Amino acid sequence: MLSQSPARLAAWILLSPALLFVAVFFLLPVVALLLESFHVGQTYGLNNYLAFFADDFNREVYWRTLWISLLVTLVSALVCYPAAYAVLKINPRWRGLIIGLIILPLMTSPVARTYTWLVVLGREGIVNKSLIETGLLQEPLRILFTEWAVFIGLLQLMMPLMLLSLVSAMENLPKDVVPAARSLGASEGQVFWRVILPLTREGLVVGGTLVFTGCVTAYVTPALLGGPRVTMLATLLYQKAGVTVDYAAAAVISVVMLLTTLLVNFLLRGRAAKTARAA
Amino acid sequence: QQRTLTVSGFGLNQNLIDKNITRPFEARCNCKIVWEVGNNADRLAKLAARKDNPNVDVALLGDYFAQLAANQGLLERLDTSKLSNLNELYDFAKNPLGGNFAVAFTTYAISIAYRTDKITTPITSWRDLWRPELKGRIALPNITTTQGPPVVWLVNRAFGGTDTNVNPGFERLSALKANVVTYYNQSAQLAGLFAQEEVWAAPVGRFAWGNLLATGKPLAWARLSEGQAGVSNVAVLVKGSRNQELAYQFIDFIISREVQTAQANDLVDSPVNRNVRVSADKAAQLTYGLQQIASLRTVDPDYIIKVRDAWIQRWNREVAR
Amino acid sequence: MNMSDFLSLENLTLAYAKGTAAVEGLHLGVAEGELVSLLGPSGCGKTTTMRAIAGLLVPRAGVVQLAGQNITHLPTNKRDIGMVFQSYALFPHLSTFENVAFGLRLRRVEKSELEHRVMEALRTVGLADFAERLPAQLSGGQQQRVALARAFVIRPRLLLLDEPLSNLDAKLRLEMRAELRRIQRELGITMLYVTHDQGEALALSDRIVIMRLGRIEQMGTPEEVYAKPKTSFVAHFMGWDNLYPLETIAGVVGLPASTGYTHASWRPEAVLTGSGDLQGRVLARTYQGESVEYLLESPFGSVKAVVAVEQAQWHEGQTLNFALPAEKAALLKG
Amino acid sequence: MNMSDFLSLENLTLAYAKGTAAVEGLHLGVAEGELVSLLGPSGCGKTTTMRAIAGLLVPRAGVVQLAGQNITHLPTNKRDIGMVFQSYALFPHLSTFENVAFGLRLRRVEKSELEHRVMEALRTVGLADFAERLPAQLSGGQQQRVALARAFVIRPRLLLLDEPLSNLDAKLRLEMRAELRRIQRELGITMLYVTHDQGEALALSDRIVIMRLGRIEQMGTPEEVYAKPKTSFVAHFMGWDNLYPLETIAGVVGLPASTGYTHASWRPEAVLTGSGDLQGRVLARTYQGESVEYLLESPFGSVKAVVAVEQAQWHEGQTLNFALPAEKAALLKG
Amino acid sequence: MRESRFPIVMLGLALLFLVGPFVVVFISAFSGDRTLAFPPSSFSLQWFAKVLTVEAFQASFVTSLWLGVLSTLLALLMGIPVAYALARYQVPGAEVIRVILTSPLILPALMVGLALLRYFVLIGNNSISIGLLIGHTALLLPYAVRVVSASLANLPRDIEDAAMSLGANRLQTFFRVVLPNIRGGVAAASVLAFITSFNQVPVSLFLTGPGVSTLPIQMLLYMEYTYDPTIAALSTLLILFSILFVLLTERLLGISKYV
Ligand SMILES: Nc1ncnc2c1ncn2[C@@H]1O[C@H](COP(=O)(O)OP(=O)(O)OP(=O)(O)O)[C@@H](O)[C@H]1O
Ligand SMILES: Nc1ncnc2c1ncn2[C@@H]1O[C@H](COP(=O)(O)OP(=O)(O)OP(=O)(O)O)[C@@H](O)[C@H]1O
Ligand SMILES: [Mg+2]
Ligand SMILES: [Mg+2]
Repeated sequence: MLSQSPARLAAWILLSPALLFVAVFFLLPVVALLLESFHVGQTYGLNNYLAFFADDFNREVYWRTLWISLLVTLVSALVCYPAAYAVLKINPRWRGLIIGLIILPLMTSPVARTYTWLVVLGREGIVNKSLIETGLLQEPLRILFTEWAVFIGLLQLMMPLMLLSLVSAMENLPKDVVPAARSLGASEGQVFWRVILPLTREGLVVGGTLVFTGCVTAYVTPALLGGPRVTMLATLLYQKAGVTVDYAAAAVISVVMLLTTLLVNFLLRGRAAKTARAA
Repeated sequence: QQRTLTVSGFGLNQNLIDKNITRPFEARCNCKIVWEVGNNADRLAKLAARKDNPNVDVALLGDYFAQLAANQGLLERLDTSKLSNLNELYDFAKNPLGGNFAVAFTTYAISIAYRTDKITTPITSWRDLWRPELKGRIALPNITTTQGPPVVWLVNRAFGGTDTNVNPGFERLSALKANVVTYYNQSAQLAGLFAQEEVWAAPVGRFAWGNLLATGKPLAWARLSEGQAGVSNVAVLVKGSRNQELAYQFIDFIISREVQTAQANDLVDSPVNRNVRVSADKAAQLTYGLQQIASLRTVDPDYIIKVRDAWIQRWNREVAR
Repeated sequence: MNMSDFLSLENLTLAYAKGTAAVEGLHLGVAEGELVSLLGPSGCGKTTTMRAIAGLLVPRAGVVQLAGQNITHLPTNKRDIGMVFQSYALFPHLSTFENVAFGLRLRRVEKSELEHRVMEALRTVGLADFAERLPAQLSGGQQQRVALARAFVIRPRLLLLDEPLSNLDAKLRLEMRAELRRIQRELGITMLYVTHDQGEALALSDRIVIMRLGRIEQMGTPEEVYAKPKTSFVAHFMGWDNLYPLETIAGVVGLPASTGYTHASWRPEAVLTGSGDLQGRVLARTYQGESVEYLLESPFGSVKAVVAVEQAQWHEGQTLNFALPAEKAALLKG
Repeated sequence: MNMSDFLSLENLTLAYAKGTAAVEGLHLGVAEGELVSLLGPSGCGKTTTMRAIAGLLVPRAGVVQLAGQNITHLPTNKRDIGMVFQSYALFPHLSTFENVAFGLRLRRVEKSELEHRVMEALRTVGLADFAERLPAQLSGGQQQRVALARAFVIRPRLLLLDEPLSNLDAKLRLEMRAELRRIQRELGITMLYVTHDQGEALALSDRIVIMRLGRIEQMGTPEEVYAKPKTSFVAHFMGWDNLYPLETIAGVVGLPASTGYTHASWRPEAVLTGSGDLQGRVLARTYQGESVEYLLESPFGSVKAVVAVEQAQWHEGQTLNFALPAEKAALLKG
Repeated sequence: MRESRFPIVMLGLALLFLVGPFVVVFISAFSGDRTLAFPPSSFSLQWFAKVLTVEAFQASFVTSLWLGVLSTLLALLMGIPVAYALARYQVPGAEVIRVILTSPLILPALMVGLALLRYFVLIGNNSISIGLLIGHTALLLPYAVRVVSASLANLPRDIEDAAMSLGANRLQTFFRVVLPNIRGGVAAASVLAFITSFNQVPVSLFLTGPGVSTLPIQMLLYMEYTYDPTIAALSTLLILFSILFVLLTERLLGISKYV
C-alpha cells in the first residue's frame, strides 16, 4: 500500500470508466425520462401522474400487475421452500443435475420459454387434452389470454430465482445447527420452523425481491400469454411508447413501475431487519 | 458500395414478399432492401419518432395510417411522372389520399372468416358474432390495428348507428366480451389462433386469407348481408428519404403487372393493376376485379382519423377488459 | 460386552453412501458417569462413531444400546443424547437464553421451571450475565460454553462432544478443559469425548480409546495408554519418539531379541545423557524453558533426548555419551 | 540505536486509516544474521510492525533503516525483503517451481541460472521432487516450505515471517520449527519472526522481543525472558502461573516487602510439594503423562504445582504441605 | 430416520413445472404437420431446416452474437477494475458507487430501453446499434462487477503482498497473480453476461430499427406472423444450446453460485 493519496488516485482511475459510462449513457437518459414524467407544458408537476391514475383502465392495469406479481412471489416462496430443502438433502451425486435443471430455464431465452406455454396451455394443448381424456373436464378450459396464463408463465419464469436464493441461503446455514437441533429433541418439522426458516429469511427476501421485480417489469410473458385483454404495466408501457407515441405516459409508467418495485423491496427488507433485530 | 433501400412493411407473408419483390428488385437495381416490419400503428409511431432523422425510405401503410402520416407532415408528395406503371392502376388507386401522397398497391375487403365444421349455420351478418355458441370462440382486431376502427364502424352500422352516433356499436361490442378470446394486434396472429382451436370466427382483412387457409382448417369467408368494407394499402415516400430515386423505382415495381400478378397468385395481396389476370379459383380467394372492388363500402380515412383517438379511449374503457 | 455398561456399541460397522466402511466391527462399553475419550488421527472414524450414537447415521451393521434399550433405529430427537460440536453450532438467530432454552421448549417445560433451569445452566457455565446476547456477540470460549449448557440443560442420558475445544486458542483451551472436567464431575453426566490432542485426552478422561483406521487400537486408563503402549502406533501417538525395530536395537541395549515383539521404544525423557556406552553427535539443541531437547545422531538412528536445563551443557556438533535403559523400554507389537 | 544494527526501527508509530496508533514509538535493532522473534498476544501490533518493515504500510512517524539506508518510503517491490505468511500465500495457479521462480523471473535472471537457483532452494527445503505440483496438491507443511523457499531464493536482505507455523498441526509445527532453524543457520539470513507461541519463540530465537499494546515490554535472549521476566505481563506470558501481589505474599514466604517491586511469581515446577509450612487442598489433579499438575487452594490464592508423576500421590480433596522457595521467586514490576 | 417425503415431492413438482414444458416444445419441433399442434400427427425435420433458411433469423442471430460478445467484453473491461478497486481499496462512498453501478439491474429494463431510444437515439441522434450496445453493456456491468467481486473475495490479499515483496509492481501483481486466479470468476461472468445479453428482450425492444434487430426480438415478431413449429424448432435449438452451456459452465465454473 502506497501512501494514502496515490492509493486513492489508483482507486478512482479504476472506478472512473465504469462510473462515467453508467452516469453518462445510462443514468442521464433515465433521469431525463424521470423528469419528463413530471413535465407539464413548460413547468413541472404531478399532472401526468394524476391523469394516469384518473383513468380507471390504467388503475385496473396497475392492480392487475400488482396482484399477479404478489401472487407469483407468494406461490413461488411456498413451493420453493420445501423444494430447496429437498435439494440440500438429496444425494450430492444428483445435486449437480438438479441445480442444472434449475438453472437451465434461467439460461434459456424467455421468448422460447414463454412460447412453450402457448403450446402447453392452448385449448388443444397438452393440459386441456389430458384433463379431458381423464374425464376431469368436459369442455377445454380457456387459459391462454387470461390472467392465469400470465400467472403461470411468470411463475415458471421467476421460480428459479427464488429456488436458487433459497438453496444458497440453506447452503449457508451454519454447520451442524440441524443435527444440533435434532439432538435437542426437534422433529424434522420443528427443525424447519424453528431453525431453518428463521435462518434463511434473508434468502427469502432476496428471492422475493427478484421475483417481484421480475414480474412487475416482465414484458414478453404478458404480451404473448395475456394479449390486449390482460394488459400489464409493461405491455401498457410498450403501447404508450411504441404505438401511441405518448412518451409522457410511458415515462409515468416507468416511474410507477420503479417505485412499486422499490417499495416492495423496502418493505421486505424492513421486515427481515425487524425480525433479525427481534431475535 | 451497394445502395440500400429501407422499406417499412407489414411482415405478413414476408417469405413470399421476399420471393416476389425483394429478390427480383434487388437483382434489378443492384441494391439491398432492408425491411422494417410491424403493424401499422407501431411503424407509424416509429416514423413519427424519427421525423427529423428518418431511417426509412418507403413505407407501406393502411390508407388511414398513411393519411395520419401525411397529416403529421411525415410524407413527401409523389412525383407521379416517375411512376411508369401508374396508368395501369384502377383510378381509385392512383391517388387515394389526395395530394399525391400515396399510391395504393392493394385493396381488400373486411369480413368474417369462420370454421365451417364448428359453425354449421353459415355466418351471414355481423350480428352472427353474438351467437351464444360462439362464447369464448371469437377474436376481434384490437382497436389500434388497421382493421379495428373499420370493424367498429361496420358493427355500429349493422346495429343502426350512424357516423355521429356510435353508441350502438360500442354497446354491442361491450356486450360481446364473453364471446371474445382475445383482441389481436396482427392479422397474422389469427392463423395461430385458428390453428390452435382457440378461435372459430374472426373479422379479418382479405389479405390474411391465404395465411388462414394454410392452417388446413375448414374455413369460409362470410358473405355478409350488410356488405363488406374495403380498405386499401398504400405505398408512400418518407419525407427526408435520401434514396428517392430508388424509392420511386421500388414503388413503381410493386405496382407493376408482374409483381401484382405474382402477389395475387400467392394470395398475398389482391391486385389493383388492371392488367393482372388470375384464374377463377384464385380470384375467388381474393378481392379481385373492378366489379367486386366497386361493391365494397369504402371507409373514409378522414373520418376514421377524426374519431380514432376517441374510439381508442372508449374501446379501452368499455370493450377491452 | 459388560452387562452393566450404560452405553454399549456392539460390532458397529458404519459407512457413508456406498463407500467402504469408515468404522468396522467396533465394540465399546461406557459405564454410567464415566468420561471416555476417543483419540486418534484425522479420518480414523471418531466423528462417524459419534454420529451413529446420536442417530445421525444408520449403522450398516451392529447395535447401539443405551441404558439397556436398543436405540439403533430410534430417531435422533427421541434419543435424549446431547451433542456439542467443534463448530459450536449455536443458533445464530437466538439469544444465549433462547439457545439454552431450545430443548426445554420442545419438551414443553413449564415457563417458570424453564427459566429456572436455563439460568441454573448458565450459572454453571458462568454465563448468567450474558443471557440476552446473540452468539455473534460472544467470544469463542463463551460460545463453546453456551453450546455445553444447551446440551446438558435437557439432562441428556449421554453427552457427546466432538473436538469441542479445537477452535479455541491454547490458553483458553486449557481453561475450558478444566471447566469441562468440573462440570462433568458436578453433573455426574456420562460423556463421550472426541479429540486428536493426546494432552487433552490424558488430562480429561477416565478412559481413553485410541482409534486407527476405523478400529480400536488400544483402550485403557490414561496411565495405561501413556505408560504402556502396546503398538508402535499408540507409542508414536503418545510421544514415545525414539522407536526402533527390535532386531536393530536389542543387541545394542541388551534386550532379548525374539519375544514376539517387533519394536522397542523410549520416551525422550527416559534417555540418559552424559554417561552410558552409546555415543551421539548433537544435531540440534532446542531450548524449551525448563528443559532442552537434543536431537542426537547415532549409529542406529536419531535419538531425541530431553534434558533438564541445568544439565544441558552440550552444544550443536558436540558428541556425548548416552544410554537407553532397558528397564524403561516399551516393547511393542506391530 | 546501535550504529552496527542491520535493521533498525526508530521511533516507529503506525496506524490504520484514521484510527488510533496500533504501534507507538517503537525502537528496535536487529544485527546481521540474527533471528529475532516478536512475541505477544493477539492485536499487540506484531503484524503491523512487519507490514511497515515490508513497505506495505506507511509509518505515521519514525524511520526504517536497512543496511544503513533509509527505506521508510521505498515501495515494497524495491526493498528486497522476503516475506512468509501465516496463510502461506502461495500463488495457487503456479506450480511449486514457478512459485519459487516468481521473484527471479521479475529480476530477469537468466534461464539456466534461474533453474539452478530454484532447484537449489527446493532441495534446501526438501521439495526437489515436488517441483511440478500445484500448491493445492501439497500438504500444509509442504506449502509452508515452498513459501519459505520462494522468499529466500531471491536472496533478500531480510526475511520476515508472520506466524509461519500457526496453521500447521502440533506435530508438524515441531518438525518445521527445527527445519526453519536449520535453514536460517545454513543461509545465515537475518530474520524477524512473529509468533504468539512462547515455546516457538524460545526454541528458535537469538533474541525475543515481547510486545504489548503496540509497545515493547521486554527484550532479551530466550534464557533471559524465560528465567528473568521483568513484569507481570511477561511472567504470565512465560508460564509463571503463580503470581501474587508482593504485599500479600512477602510475609508468607519471607521476602523483603518493599523493594520497588509489586509482584512475586513462581513457576509451577518451582513449587515444592510434600514438605514446607504452607498447606493447600487439592482442587484439581490433571494427569499430563510425565507429570501431574495440581491446582491447590491456599489462604493467599490458588497455587499451581507440577509434580513428577512418580511423586504425585495426592488426590482431589486431600490436603498437602508445600513451599514457595524465596530463591526461586521472580520479582516483578507492574 | 424416516424422513418426510413432502419436500422431495415439491421439488419434483417444481422441476416438472420448470422443465416439463420444454419437453413438449422438443416434441413439437419435430412435427411433420403444417401448423403447431400437440402431439403432432407425424414427424419430420422440416422446421429445423426452415429455421436455417429464415433470413431474419440469420441476420439477427449474427447481431445477437456480436452484441453479446461486444457488450460482454466492454462490461468486463469496465467491471473488473471496479471489482478490484472496491475489493482492495477503501474507497470513500463505496456504497454509493455500488448503488450507481447496480442501478441498471434495479431499473425496469423497458424504462432503460425507452430512455435510451428517446434521449440517446432520437434526441441525441446516435445510431440504434450503438444505443443497443450501450444498453446491453450497462445491463451486464452489474453482473461483471458482482461475479468478479465474488471471486476476488475468495482471493487472499496476502498473495498480492507476497508478489510485491518478491519484486512485482502493482501492474505486474495484477496481471501475473490476480488475473490468473480470478479467471474462473471472469469466465463465469462472461458466460452469464453473454447469456443475459443474448436472451435480452426489454432493452432491445425499443432499440431495434431497420436492419438492426436481435434474435429474441425477431422471434417475437416471427411468432406474431406465423404459427408454424419453426419457433418450436428454434426454441429447441436454443434450449439445447443452453443445456450445453449449463453443462459446461456448471462443470467448469459452478455457475449456480453466481446466478
Ligand atoms: N459425509 C461423508 N461422506 C463420505 N465419507 C465420509 C463423510 N464423512 C467422513 N467420511 C470418511 O469417513 C472416514 C472417517 O471420517 P470421520 O469424520 O469419522 O473422521 P474423524 O476421526 O472424525 O476425523 P477428524 O479428526 O478429521 O474429524 C474418513 O475416511 C472420511 O473421509
Ligand atoms: N487493516 C486494519 N485496519 C484497521 N485496524 C487494524 C487493521 N489491521 C489490524 N488493525 C488493528 O491494529 C492493531 C494491531 O494489529 P496486528 O494485526 O498488528 O496485531 P498482531 O499482533 O499481528 O495480532 P495477531 O496475533 O492476532 O495477528 C489491532 O488493534 C488491530 O485491531
Ligand atoms: Mg471429526
Ligand atoms: Mg498478526
